[in-house]
Amino acid sequence: MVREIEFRDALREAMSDAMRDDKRVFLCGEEVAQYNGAYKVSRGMLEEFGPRRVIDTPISESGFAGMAIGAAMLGLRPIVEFMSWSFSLVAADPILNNAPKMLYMSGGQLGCPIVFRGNDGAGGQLGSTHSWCVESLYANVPGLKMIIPSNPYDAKGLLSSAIKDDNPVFCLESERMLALKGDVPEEAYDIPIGKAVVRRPGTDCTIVSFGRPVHFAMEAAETLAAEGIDCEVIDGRSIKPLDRETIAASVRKTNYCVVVDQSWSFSSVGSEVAAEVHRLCFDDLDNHVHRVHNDDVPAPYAWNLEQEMLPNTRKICEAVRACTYNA
Amino acid sequence: MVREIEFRDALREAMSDAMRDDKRVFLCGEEVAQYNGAYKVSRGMLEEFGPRRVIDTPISESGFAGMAIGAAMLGLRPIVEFMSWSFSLVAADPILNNAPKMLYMSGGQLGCPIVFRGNDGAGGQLGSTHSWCVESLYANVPGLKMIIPSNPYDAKGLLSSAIKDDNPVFCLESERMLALKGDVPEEAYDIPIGKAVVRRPGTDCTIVSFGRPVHFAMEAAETLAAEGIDCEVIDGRSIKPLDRETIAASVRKTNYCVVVDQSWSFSSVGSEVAAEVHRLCFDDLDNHVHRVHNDDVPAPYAWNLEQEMLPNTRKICEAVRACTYNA
Amino acid sequence: MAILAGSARLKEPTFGRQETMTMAPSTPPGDHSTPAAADAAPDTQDTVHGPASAAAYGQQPRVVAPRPLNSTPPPDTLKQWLRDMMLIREFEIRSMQAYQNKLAGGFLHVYNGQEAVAVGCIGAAKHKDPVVTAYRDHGHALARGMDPKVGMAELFGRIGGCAKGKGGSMHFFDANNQMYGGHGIVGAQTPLGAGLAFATKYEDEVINGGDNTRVSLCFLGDGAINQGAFHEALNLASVLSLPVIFVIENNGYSMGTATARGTAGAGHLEDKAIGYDMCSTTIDGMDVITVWQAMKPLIDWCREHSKPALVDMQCYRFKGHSMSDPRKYRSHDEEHGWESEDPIGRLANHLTETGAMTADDIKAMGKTIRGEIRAAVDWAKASPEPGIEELHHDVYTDTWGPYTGTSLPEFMQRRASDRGNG
Amino acid sequence: MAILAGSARLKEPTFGRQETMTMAPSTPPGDHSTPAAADAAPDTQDTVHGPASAAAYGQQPRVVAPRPLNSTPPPDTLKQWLRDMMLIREFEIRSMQAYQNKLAGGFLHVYNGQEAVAVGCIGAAKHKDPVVTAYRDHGHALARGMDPKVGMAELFGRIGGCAKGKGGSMHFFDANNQMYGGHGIVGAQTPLGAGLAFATKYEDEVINGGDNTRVSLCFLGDGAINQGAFHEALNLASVLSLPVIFVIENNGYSMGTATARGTAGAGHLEDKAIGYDMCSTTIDGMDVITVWQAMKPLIDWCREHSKPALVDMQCYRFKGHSMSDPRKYRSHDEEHGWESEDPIGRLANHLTETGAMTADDIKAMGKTIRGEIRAAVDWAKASPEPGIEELHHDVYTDTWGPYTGTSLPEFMQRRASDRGNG
Ligand SMILES: Cc1ncc(C[n+]2csc(CCOP(=O)(O)OP(=O)(O)O)c2C)c(N)n1
Ligand SMILES: Cc1ncc(C[n+]2csc(CCOP(=O)(O)OP(=O)(O)O)c2C)c(N)n1
Ligand SMILES: [Mg+2]
Ligand SMILES: [Mg+2]
Repeated sequence: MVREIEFRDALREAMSDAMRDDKRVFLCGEEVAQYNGAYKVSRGMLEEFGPRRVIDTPISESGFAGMAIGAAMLGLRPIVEFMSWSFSLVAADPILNNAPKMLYMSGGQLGCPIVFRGNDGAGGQLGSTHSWCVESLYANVPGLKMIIPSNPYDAKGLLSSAIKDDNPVFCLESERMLALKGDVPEEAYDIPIGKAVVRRPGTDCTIVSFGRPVHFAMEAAETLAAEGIDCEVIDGRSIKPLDRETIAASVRKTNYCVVVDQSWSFSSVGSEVAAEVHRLCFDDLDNHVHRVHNDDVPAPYAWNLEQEMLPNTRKICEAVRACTYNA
Repeated sequence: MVREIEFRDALREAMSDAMRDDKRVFLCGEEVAQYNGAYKVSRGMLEEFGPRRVIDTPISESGFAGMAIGAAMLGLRPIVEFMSWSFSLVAADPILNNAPKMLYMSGGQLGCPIVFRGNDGAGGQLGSTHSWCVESLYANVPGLKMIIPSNPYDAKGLLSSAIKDDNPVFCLESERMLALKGDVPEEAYDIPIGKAVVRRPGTDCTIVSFGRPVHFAMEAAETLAAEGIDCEVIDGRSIKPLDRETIAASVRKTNYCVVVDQSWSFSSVGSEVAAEVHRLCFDDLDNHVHRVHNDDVPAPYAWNLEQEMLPNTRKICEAVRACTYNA
Repeated sequence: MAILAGSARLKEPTFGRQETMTMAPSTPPGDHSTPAAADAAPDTQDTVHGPASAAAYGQQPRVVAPRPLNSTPPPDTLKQWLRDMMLIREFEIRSMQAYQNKLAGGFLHVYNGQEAVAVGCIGAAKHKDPVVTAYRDHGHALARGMDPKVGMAELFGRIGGCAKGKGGSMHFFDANNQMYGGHGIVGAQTPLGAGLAFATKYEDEVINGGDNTRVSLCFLGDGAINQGAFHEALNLASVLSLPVIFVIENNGYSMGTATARGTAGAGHLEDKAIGYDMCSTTIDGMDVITVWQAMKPLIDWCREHSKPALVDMQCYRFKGHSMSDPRKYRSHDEEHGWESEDPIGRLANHLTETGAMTADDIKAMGKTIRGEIRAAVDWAKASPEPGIEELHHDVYTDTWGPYTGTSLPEFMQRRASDRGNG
Repeated sequence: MAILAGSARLKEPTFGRQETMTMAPSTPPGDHSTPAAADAAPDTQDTVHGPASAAAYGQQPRVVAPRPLNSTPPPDTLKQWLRDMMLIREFEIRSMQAYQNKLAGGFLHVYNGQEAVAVGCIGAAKHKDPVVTAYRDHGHALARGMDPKVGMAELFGRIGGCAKGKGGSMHFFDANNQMYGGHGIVGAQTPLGAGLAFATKYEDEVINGGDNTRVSLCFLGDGAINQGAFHEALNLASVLSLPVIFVIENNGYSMGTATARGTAGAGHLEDKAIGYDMCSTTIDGMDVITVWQAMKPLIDWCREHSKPALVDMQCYRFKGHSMSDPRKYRSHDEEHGWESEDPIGRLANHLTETGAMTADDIKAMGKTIRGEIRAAVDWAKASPEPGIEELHHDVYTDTWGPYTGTSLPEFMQRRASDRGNG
């Protein structure tokens, strides 16, 4: 049965389904239990699963991330909630040095089936320490997978796959989308990790995006359609693996490409997509890939500056017009 | 007067010159004082400057990096040695969240004049936790500068500029190059940060690289010259700011570009250079930018695997041949 | 192969502290060469208490803080503190209103209930002593002398704010007043605090060749104790002998987590210092006079000996963690109990009981303060939003690419020109 | 505004531990709601020592480890330990040779001198108790039963190695023997150790619904104490009551840094546990019988109570930090003093003195071991380098892009098929 539920509820359903199925799965993080989650993603889970499986941790991201990795080495399947990915920098070593490399360093002996999840990207005026987009930093590292759902349906299906995956999966959510509603089946289902989806078919320009900015891209496509530019919007769904095939197939059709990446531009997911589209579609492109990013500045607090900084709809429209020689 | 000295000595000269000139400059890190540096970069500095200015720290990268940042906020000019940048992941929060953002968060009140330096990239068979190339991770972050000298002359001049810079500068050295000898003036001098240099002029293909792989690129250029492919080799010298102009000017001449980046490919300095060259030289390029990277795997210990993993000369030659349709 | 070489006899057991105990800081194990051990050991002469017999039970001698003063500051000082605490309270009340009216955004963590901590500690310090804290920072900034106008404008995201509207509530900075932020990542300010102390000591001793003259105050929450950075900062401060006091504002909760749920040894936080040979004490943070009486000699001690200390400052936040927190994790009784210890009320009572102020004086003071903060709100509302060009300003000190260099915020420029005129 | 509301009287002073001291773990401050406090407090029934009067001096009661055993294990066990320690020593001697001959690369940190620690601790544990350590890991792996062939092949970077040559000296893994590495980043293994304990406890109690049956041993160096991760791990272990023992192999140095130069409280490391309400003790790590006598009851206690502990295990590394270290920071006298306590010599003497072995027996044992390690070297030399296709194998468990999935290393496949046949 399909109902309309919030993004946060979809995430919870994926976790609860998995925990009902498999006792090795548990959830830990700051305020996930008694407080029902700082953002209410885990509401009610303590009640259903008890304090041994839904575990409040102290503010020790490095410690509890490492602890969960140790537990995964021994065969459990932890879900670790970072209240915000911004707080994962203090845990960079365990999540980048241990989890993604354990299988390799042990020559295939010990896997690390673990999910790290939490809010990524700007919230509302949270300032520079609390507004990290970690995708461009962390996606550089081999050994991990990275999913970035843009709607409740994907959130449930992708997270469900992530929990079943035998590799470490980073799940990037967005505080700005947790209350977003969408149709979600009641039953459990999986969405394969590594498959992009065309959100809007179009003929004139491909817009590739991931996570929250997919919505900006859809808005931009509407605006541009009114101007006679028919955009194809691709929701990458996962960053690692990156579905190059779906992207390239689209660009081969449209001959133009704009990538919208909410992180900083330098050495980013956006530069990766651009470089790869040029590689795969060099003969098809009628202009270079245009990129829309967060501005290359620490996130400011002031509302007007923050809005200006984001890869907003206006910037996407401008980029598409410039790319398709309609500027 | 110009002498031949080692890379490590050039680094030391830059630090010692600065410390003689400016009492606010000090050096801290693990084993930098009594042990003379794990890699002898700071040999003799304790003797000259005493234990108050050359400071052995406990194994607390997050603590001493943060401490140095606090000291920089108050007006000192710290040089922080990471024995290896691989060990900086435990300090990711202070070096990425504090140092590069303090000026912005304080609205221009407090700068952060600090240098972080240490070995970057594969040493010899150090395995996956000890072989990080951090450039692709950290260069994503605005507010910092990043230099990556490829020879003793640049090491002295760039580090000297870095210490005088009022912004945080990350200096990436290489254990494999510390014993490399080169001509270095005895007097102090600065090399401006953000200016690339053409190491070898050529007409057929531009090879852009940074740090140690510049040497692989030069070797490859020799091999290729024998085959009749005349490469122009650009040493970026700094990654942030990236000297797009020098690179683009070269590509406009050669019409081909290969970027050699010792870090993993995904969301990397290499993808950034590729994306930017496509943007700036779309009409000039006769093929897409080819990229040579570390293989996308955790660094293996075995000698043969490690050699194969690196962006070695063979791979560069192959990339240039493929790029210039000589494969 | 030397597999038969060793004699099986143990040397003098410098191992095994269960066997030999002394009151002096014990020496490191075995024959290890420890040239710096003497430096690292605490200067315990006048501060270690306890009879030799205590040692027999495996207890390590500890560096106990100097005894609190018995004296009370003069009435004028107390009046100033009352004013400061009332100003902070009023600032927070209007902050919350502004937040509800969407004049302020982001996260807002107010300081209600904890005023005695910032005012008492900063009152016991010198103006040149650096201060750094976490995101619950309005109280410290105001106690340090930040103009409430500038603070309010920062909350409103306006150009007149202390950080031009770029920092927000969690990042109040006032460099002239030695207020080094305002830091959003839990625990991150603790190595910074060690660094401030490193720098003042270095300036005083290494650059100027004199004695250490400054002590840094580094505030943190009880939840921040559990961050690795805090541990590293304590160790560095002890090993490098840095004049910094880590003041744990132990308000009993980190968000919804009661201290003991997240923190081992929650009932005796100051004992964390034992492992670091560090001076420590526990203080009732709900009474500004008590805070001052204990902090004053401690700050003096740290200044004189150029050493660190740890304080378990017991207090309570009257409001939720931030504006979105319904405080379901604690009872009304508990809250009311603590509210009856309101530090403002306690000081007001003291002043009226000792005859230093009348109830009417205090009322009048409240009125003045309400006016001052109302004016700050108006001033902040009138301050413009930062121009879009501010986005690329203050990222780097120099100009390149999209970046346009840096400049001081208005209030510091004003101050500088006031100084120029005066 | 409630600025006059409060009564100025302090409540019953649950603050200020200087005033009221009890032997029971003190309750958290004030009226804070502490539902989980009872869980977090140490189970002190049979382990807290000390008279009530000690409390008067601001000393916190501490969880003292159970008394060491007086008994000595049977001769066969001791012989096995002698064999194990000699095997480790011989392995290291040949490792160093191989390194000098460029058969092994990277960093090599040998275990000479510390053999009694791994052998004694692991001897006191059950085979199902997980073990994790840092990069100085050969001794632990061998004590855990890793075939020296497989270890040597790993050092040589060969496909027959425990990690197919991909891990190297710093990353010895043997999952069947509950050896979870071998970790290169200082301190990083300590949260992993907490996690192993979390997992065994979870399996035993939550999944299987029984009692906790396993204790994890997490080894670390004295230098690793100063990493934030260690502090976080201790706190988590205490708060979540995890059955893990953190064994500090306190060999007096982290690289060239004598413990007291980098670590506050270096003379009494076990006191770090006080701040975490954790059981702790100090052990002479140069004598395997002593190690066993102290570790056995401690492991039992941790297993029974499902709780953590901290051990200051005092020992010495006979060689440099790694192969490139000339050891200028310590004197020959110091080294010779410690060498005279060689744990192998001490146990050998004990066995000959008690008549359990003759000098000739020991010589014969040495000869056998030398042969065994020589064979391991030959075996490792004969093992091929990993094929280039191994580069993209074992990165992910599944197959995509350049990645080819994963498989067990040869020695585990052999073991599995041996089991199949047996
Ligand atoms: C590293 C990190 N993790 C998590 C958070 C989210 N967070 C902000 S405040 C807070 C609670 C801190 O409590 P405490 O230290 O006691 O300070 P208080 O709020 O009581 O002043 C948490 C979990 C953060 N800002 N940084
Ligand atoms: C985070 C980190 N910083 C620095 C290093 C480099 N390093 C390797 S071992 C070591 C010394 C560790 O000493 P200790 O913990 O006492 O262990 P021991 O070598 O004595 O066994 C250092 C500084 C590292 N591996 N990881
Ligand atoms: Mg708190
Ligand atoms: Mg050591």
